[in-house]
Amino acid sequence: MNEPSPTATDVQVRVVATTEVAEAFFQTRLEVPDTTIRPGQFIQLRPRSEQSIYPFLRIPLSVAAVDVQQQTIDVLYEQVGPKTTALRHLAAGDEVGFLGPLGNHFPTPEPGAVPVLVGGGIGVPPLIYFGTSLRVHGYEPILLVGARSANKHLPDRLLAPAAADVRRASDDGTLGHAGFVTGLLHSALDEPLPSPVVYTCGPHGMMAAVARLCAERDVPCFASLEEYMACGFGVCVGCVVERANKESLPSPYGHYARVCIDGPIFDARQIVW
Amino acid sequence: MNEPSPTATDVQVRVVATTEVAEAFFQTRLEVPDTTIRPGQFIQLRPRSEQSIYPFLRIPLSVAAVDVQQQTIDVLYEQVGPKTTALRHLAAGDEVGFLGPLGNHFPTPEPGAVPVLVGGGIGVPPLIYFGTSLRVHGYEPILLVGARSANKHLPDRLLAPAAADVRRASDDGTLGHAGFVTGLLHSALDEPLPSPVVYTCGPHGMMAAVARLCAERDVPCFASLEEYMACGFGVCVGCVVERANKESLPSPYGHYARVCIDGPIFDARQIVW
Amino acid sequence: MTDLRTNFAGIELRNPVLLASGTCGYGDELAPFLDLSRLGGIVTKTITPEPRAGNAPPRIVETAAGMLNSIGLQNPGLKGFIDDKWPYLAALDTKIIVNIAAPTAALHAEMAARLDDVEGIAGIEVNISSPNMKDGGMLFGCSPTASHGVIAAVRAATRRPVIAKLTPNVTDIAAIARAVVDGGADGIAMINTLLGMAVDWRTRKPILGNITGGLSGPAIKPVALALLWKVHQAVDVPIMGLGGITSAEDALEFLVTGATAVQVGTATFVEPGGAADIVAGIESHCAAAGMARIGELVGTLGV
Amino acid sequence: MTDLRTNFAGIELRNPVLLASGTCGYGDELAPFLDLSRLGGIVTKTITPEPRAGNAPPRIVETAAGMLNSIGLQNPGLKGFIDDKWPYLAALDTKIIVNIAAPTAALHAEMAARLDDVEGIAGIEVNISSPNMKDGGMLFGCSPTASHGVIAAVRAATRRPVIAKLTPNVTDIAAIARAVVDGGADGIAMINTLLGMAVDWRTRKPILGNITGGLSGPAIKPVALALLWKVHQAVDVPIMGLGGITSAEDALEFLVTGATAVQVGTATFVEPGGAADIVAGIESHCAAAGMARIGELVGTLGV
Ligand SMILES: Cc1cc2nc3c(=O)[nH]c(=O)nc-3n(C[C@H](O)[C@H](O)[C@H](O)COP(=O)(O)OP(=O)(O)OC[C@H]3O[C@@H](n4cnc5c(N)ncnc54)[C@H](O)[C@@H]3O)c2cc1C
Ligand SMILES: Cc1cc2nc3c(=O)[nH]c(=O)nc-3n(C[C@H](O)[C@H](O)[C@H](O)COP(=O)(O)OP(=O)(O)OC[C@H]3O[C@@H](n4cnc5c(N)ncnc54)[C@H](O)[C@@H]3O)c2cc1C
Ligand SMILES: Cc1cc2nc3c(=O)[nH]c(=O)nc-3n(C[C@H](O)[C@H](O)[C@H](O)COP(=O)(O)O)c2cc1C
Ligand SMILES: Cc1cc2nc3c(=O)[nH]c(=O)nc-3n(C[C@H](O)[C@H](O)[C@H](O)COP(=O)(O)O)c2cc1C
Ligand code: FES
Ligand code: FES
Repeated sequence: MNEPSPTATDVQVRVVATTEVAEAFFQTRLEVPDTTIRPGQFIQLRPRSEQSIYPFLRIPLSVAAVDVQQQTIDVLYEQVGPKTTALRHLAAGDEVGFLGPLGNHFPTPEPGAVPVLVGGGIGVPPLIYFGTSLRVHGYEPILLVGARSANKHLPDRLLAPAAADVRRASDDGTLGHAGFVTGLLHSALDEPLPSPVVYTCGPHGMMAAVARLCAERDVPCFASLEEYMACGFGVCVGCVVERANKESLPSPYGHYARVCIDGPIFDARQIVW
Repeated sequence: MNEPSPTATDVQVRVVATTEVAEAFFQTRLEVPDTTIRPGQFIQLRPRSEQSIYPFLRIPLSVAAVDVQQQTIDVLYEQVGPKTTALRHLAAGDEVGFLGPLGNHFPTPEPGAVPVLVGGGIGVPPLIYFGTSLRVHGYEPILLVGARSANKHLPDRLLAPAAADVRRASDDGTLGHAGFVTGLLHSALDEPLPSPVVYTCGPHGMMAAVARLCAERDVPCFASLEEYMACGFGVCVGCVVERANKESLPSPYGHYARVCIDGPIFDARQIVW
Repeated sequence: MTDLRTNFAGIELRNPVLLASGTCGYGDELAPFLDLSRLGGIVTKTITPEPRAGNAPPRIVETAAGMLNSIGLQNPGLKGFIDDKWPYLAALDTKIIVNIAAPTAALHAEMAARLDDVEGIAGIEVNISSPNMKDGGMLFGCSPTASHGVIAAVRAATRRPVIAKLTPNVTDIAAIARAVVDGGADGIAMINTLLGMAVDWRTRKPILGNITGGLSGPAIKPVALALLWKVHQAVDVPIMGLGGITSAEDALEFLVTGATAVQVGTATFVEPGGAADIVAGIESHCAAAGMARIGELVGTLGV
Repeated sequence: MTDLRTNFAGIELRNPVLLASGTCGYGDELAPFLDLSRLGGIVTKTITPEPRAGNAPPRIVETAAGMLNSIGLQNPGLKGFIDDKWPYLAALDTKIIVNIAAPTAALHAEMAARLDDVEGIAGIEVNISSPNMKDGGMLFGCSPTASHGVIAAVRAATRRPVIAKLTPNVTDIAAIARAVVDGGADGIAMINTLLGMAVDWRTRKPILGNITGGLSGPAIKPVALALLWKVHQAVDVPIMGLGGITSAEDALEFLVTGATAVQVGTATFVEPGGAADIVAGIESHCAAAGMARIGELVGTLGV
């Protein structure tokens, strides 16, 4: 986990294709000049022409898959507002501004440990890339996925590369475990797993519950946070999270860490939930 | 000329196709529910999705052709900024907001009169529709067209329906008369035309020169004005032109007329150039 | 079904959505596109004691997510309004609020008194805030004392609810709000446009004939909400919120932040029928959220 | 080729394009994306006498053609700046203007005096205008007297050019401008952000942790130009214009309207290398227009 992150660049890339993979959930494949991106890193896209200033800010998205042969990456996103709408409407061959890769990456677990990936909603994409990469390195991750209902769940074919063992929960009980994904985590941690390490990404409340559960069980937990971002590369200090153990810091200047550059992945015990 | 203008409606229409007809000059064909539009009227398009608020205002465009059989209309426009860029990028089948038809229309000349249509740049489109319609009613209009240079001139096939007699000028001399279109008008008015009536649309300076020339020769002149517009249907009082003969008005309230609803076509003697 | 009826300073509104002054004229141009009886009401374009020609064109230019205008209050004057515009308005099945401006407090009062004789007007909105009204030098709305003076004069001259329309171009809008309430305002409308300007660097000229103009549209919504929040905390009279509203969600944000009703302005130029869609959207959002009355939402912002 | 060199209040700039305070940090995060030596200079993120934690998140939200921020001046404090940030900045081949803010005039002066010992600083920009600086209660920048006091104190404490950064959230910005010039300001930077707010009507909560924040980006460009025009007519010191600049054309509009130099702010978040493109665009536009020196354009607006 201690290799340096690849250097970010600001380039124009091309859309290969966009497909709807679940209700209002889209997958866009981009042709990129450099696929050196580590699991957990994200990119900032600008889905508009040079002439237009709208949508104004870029859209931060996690990288969900990388194809080194084809020189493509995939992003998976829910259409929720102007930026995701603009991205989704780009045609094959259209250009999109691409800034990245940005942020730190998921720390690799100790050899032999069992990675438990806990994702909810739009937090699932980075775990797909991470799980895929872990398996290449010989780990056998378990992937727990929560969504509001069956039609919001990503299809098996997208999750399969990330884990042989995929378990699903839906809030409304239409698929898998009825209830929150934390229910699945509860059961998983009850199993006799050799040194489990939890990695989570999803809605704040979900991750907070995951972090609490891990703290209770004394299981290491790494969370990939989301915050509103302006720049994505550390300069605006807008995307902050409050650090735990502020007493140990040399000055109040350090009370808040930037999610985009100090994260997005944090040891769950080091931040205030 | 005294039939009432058709009633405007606010509808969504579909793009049939967009083609580049001269350098940075585009023709977009729209499928419309109602083709009852009189020559000289214009429409307000909103080339964006419901989710987006940008470009914010609509774009006023003259109607350049109407096909009653196919239920389509054509607009012809130069790509100059965000709105024309957005319009040009719409794909076949895309929806666009359509408000119209708006404004008054060109007055029909007396029987036997020779309509002289004088257009420059983006002012040519309404004259194409007008010329086409005049010919249907038995007139033989002369069409004088000015543009910066040859590559900015609309192709013959677009102008041909409007007049058998098309004469061109270009500022840089690359096509037709070298110089302004007013030079062509000068020559035309020197010819022994039976009761010529001038109709003009184009840059303000060009129309002012045309109006001056017509006043000198005592030739009737009707100008289709352009002003920045917000609403296009008379409610904002933003698109005004100063009236001549203000002394005769009952109150200063009437000093300015609205181009969108009191025009866009004015008798050239009734406004301040 | 949520009951959208709203009492604003004694004016019974069918729903809390009105059209803003200067963006709906005197009703007639909009009628082909919008059934005005679906709205809470309309606020007329500002009228002044005498007819005004307005400013030299260009008067309009688009800006990022907004527009500038320098109409300059072109209007038929008080008499022209009563004679030529009122008969059409009087026949509409919606509340009509008449917006007035004048060069002095006394002339404001005279206008209000004269309008008191006109049956059917629901209320008077006093435009102490138009950047296009230069007759009085500095705007009344920029000074608490001047604002107080104008509103007190109008209050004394009319039996109708008096609504003061505030400008955002001030250091302390809460002070202006307190001054107008002190002067007897029954309600507040806010905000008028922000001072703005557009320039063509090639010709080295301002785009508007009047050099500067008023900025409106989505661009100013964050400013309108922040100032609404300030004024909501400062005074107890009801507030009409406006500034950049283009959707039902926008309108709901203003209601939550403290507006009892909202006005739709610039958005009408782009979607002439949009205000009715906003009414429908408010109704369906509130019904989905299980609200019995729209009033349950007003001023509920939790901070 | 147009000569872009610009003297701003005694500071020799390679060209009239700088990065605005708070949008370029202390230079290091931007370096991978932007060759800072291509710019006229950079203005550091505001530093305060003591380190500050800043405001609770969320601190950022996008709005129509703009954004709100409530960073709250998170910064390492004067000592932290000098020890940890200055060495990197000092090595850059561009002019560094240090932006300061403090709770009192005296503390401003102390900061300026301490910075006088640091070699290589090109100038001091005094942020009397951040809506995020609440220590002083009402902002200094909202009162001519308080503005005058702060600037006079800084002027007396430093040998460097002093630039006063003004807030747009005032009734009469020309009065503030005259006050700071009277206090000894060698230049003015304007505008800081507009007060703004965003609300989530479903949760009935403000989106920013700090409730309100500062509005920036293209949405505010018309306001920035109008206020620049006012101040340009009111005072004789050079002005750095900013607010919503995203392109060379935008920058040229500010120069024509009266700015001697410009600052690029929020745009850098979207296009980290954008300021260098703006320099290139200014150069090519001016060369095409046949200008020998960029100064020929400044303040040439014909009205
Ligand atoms: C590091 C990072 C990685 C991300 N990865 C993904 C991903 O892989 N797939 C995906 O679908 N989304 C992801 N997101 C979230 C995504 O960026 C937002 O959904 C998107 O910006 C919304 O833009 P919009 O204009 O479509 O909607 P907006 O109108 O901007 O927002 C729609 C709704 O989403 C909320 N929202 C927007 N941005 C954020 C944010 N940054 N944090 C929290 N809430 C927000 C808003 O409050 C609003 O309710 C990621 C965010 C971050 C910071
Ligand atoms: C009644 C009417 C009919 C029109 N018909 C046509 C037509 O048939 N074909 C066509 O190409 N254009 C026509 N126009 C002009 C067209 O509306 C503008 O070119 C368009 O709105 C520009 O939008 P934009 O966002 O692409 O560019 P913007 O960035 O808005 O403008 C680009 C340039 O055009 C100028 N401009 C924009 N709008 C106007 C205006 N209304 N009047 C004068 N100058 C303006 C601006 O100053 C700027 O220099 C018409 C305008 C009116 C009022
Ligand atoms: C073209 C135009 C004309 C206006 N005229 C008036 C007016 O006559 N009187 C007035 O009080 N406000 C006037 N306004 C201000 C609006 O009523 C409103 O306060 C402002 O535009 C902000 O709201 P919006 O962003 O929804 O447009 C006008 C606004 C525009 C855009
Ligand atoms: C995230 C952010 C942080 C800012 N921090 C500061 C600051 O520390 N000091 C300051 O004087 N201005 C600060 N500003 C204001 C900018 O310098 C600038 O005045 C304003 O954003 C308008 O310019 P723009 O529209 O180009 O961004 C900040 C702006 C933003 C968006
Ligand atoms: S988004 Fe700007 S610092 Fe993180
Ligand atoms: S554009 Fe609104 S009145 Fe003409």
